[in-house]
Amino acid sequence: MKRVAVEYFAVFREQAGTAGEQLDTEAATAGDLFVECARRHGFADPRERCKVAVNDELAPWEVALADGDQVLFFPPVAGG
Amino acid sequence: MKRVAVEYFAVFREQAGTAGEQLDTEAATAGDLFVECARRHGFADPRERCKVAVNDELAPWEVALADGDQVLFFPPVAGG
Amino acid sequence: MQCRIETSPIDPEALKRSLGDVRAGAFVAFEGWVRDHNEGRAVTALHYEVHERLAIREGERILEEARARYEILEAACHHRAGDLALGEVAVWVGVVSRHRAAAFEACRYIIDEVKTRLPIWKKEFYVDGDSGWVNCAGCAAAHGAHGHTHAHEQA
Amino acid sequence: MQCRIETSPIDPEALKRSLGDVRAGAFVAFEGWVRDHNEGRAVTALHYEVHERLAIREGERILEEARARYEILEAACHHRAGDLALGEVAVWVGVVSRHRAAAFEACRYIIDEVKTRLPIWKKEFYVDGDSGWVNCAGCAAAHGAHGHTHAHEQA
Repeated sequence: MKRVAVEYFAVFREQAGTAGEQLDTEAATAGDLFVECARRHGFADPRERCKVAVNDELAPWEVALADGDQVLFFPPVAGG
Repeated sequence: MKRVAVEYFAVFREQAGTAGEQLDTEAATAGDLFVECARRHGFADPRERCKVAVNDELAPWEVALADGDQVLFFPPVAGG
Repeated sequence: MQCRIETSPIDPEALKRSLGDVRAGAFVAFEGWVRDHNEGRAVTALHYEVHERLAIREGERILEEARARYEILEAACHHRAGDLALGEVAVWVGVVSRHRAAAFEACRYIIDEVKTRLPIWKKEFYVDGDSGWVNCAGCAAAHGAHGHTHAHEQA
Repeated sequence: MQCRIETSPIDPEALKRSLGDVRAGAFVAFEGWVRDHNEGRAVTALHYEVHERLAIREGERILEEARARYEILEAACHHRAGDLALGEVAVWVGVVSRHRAAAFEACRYIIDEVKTRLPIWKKEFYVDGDSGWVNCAGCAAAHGAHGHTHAHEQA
């Protein structure tokens, strides 16, 4: 069990009803944690279209999580 | 024999030493007249890279000339 | 090679001057403007949410990629954050080069990548008082009420 | 769809505003700038000779061709005539469209055609006091003294 800080952006923040939370999780990777959070908050966007940043760097979904990590979940982007 | 008004632009004007002249010519087409003028003034640019306007309209070299026509000879362009 | 996130109106002429270079013969700029409609709905305003630090980092990576791929002298990208009105400049990309082909190609590359890679989200406000996050496919489920089931239409 | 020949400095922001359209989501501009060198020679100034009436007519024909080929809302082209200093804008092309692909493609089409079809001639003044008409291949013979024997290099 590890504790991570999760932040949500745009539609994820609205659906979660919060900009961020501290989570105790068994998730091994960022991808596993996303599935967990998406189920809990009802995120509809498929993971392939979303992005994750761990400790301020964009990261692949397979990245292993460590205790104390900061995890940012980005819904599909729409710049320009 | 017909009389036409010829105008020269840019390097043609400099090589001819005049912006225009009245010419009495036997030339049947604009292309024939160009060959005549190019020989007389020493124009070096090949006709394929030059353009002609007759009576204020760009025209093909094969256009027939009539008495009183106004003929503009354009050396290769370099806009932009 | 600068990417910046702006909270006040973008000044294209000032940005262009910052790219000036006497070796440059060609300048190409792209501007994304807030349109009065999107996907058939009348739009009154936009809000851009931006993760500024990561957006700048990814934007400058894109600019360096453009410099490696095309023969350009300078390039920059500025994107708005916050609330925008109709007609405002949402994003500006400028490229200078010796010859025009490189400037056109690099400018197109940069805006294409910026639109798909920067952590920026767009919320549209509609004339009927409704609003919604614009996020292409996937929003049909997330925003079923908006009926965004067709291919996403973007400038 | 306006083409104009300007004898005083071009004001890109004013021209852009004249193309404004609330339906437009994309704006692409090209500017040709007077460079400090050409074909390896240091340039100090330029003079453009223009046959204004035919240049405008041919320029507006090109703009209409662009409108027929690409999904654009508006386009304009303004070209300088007379004496220009280093760094000045020699030509400006602006295109607005709903989506960016059309604006990029139309802008590129317009400047490519303008450079080869408008009756405009460029005389360069060099740092050594010499000058010459820039006219690509063919000028090797016409301007042998300038040694313009290599492929012509233009922005």
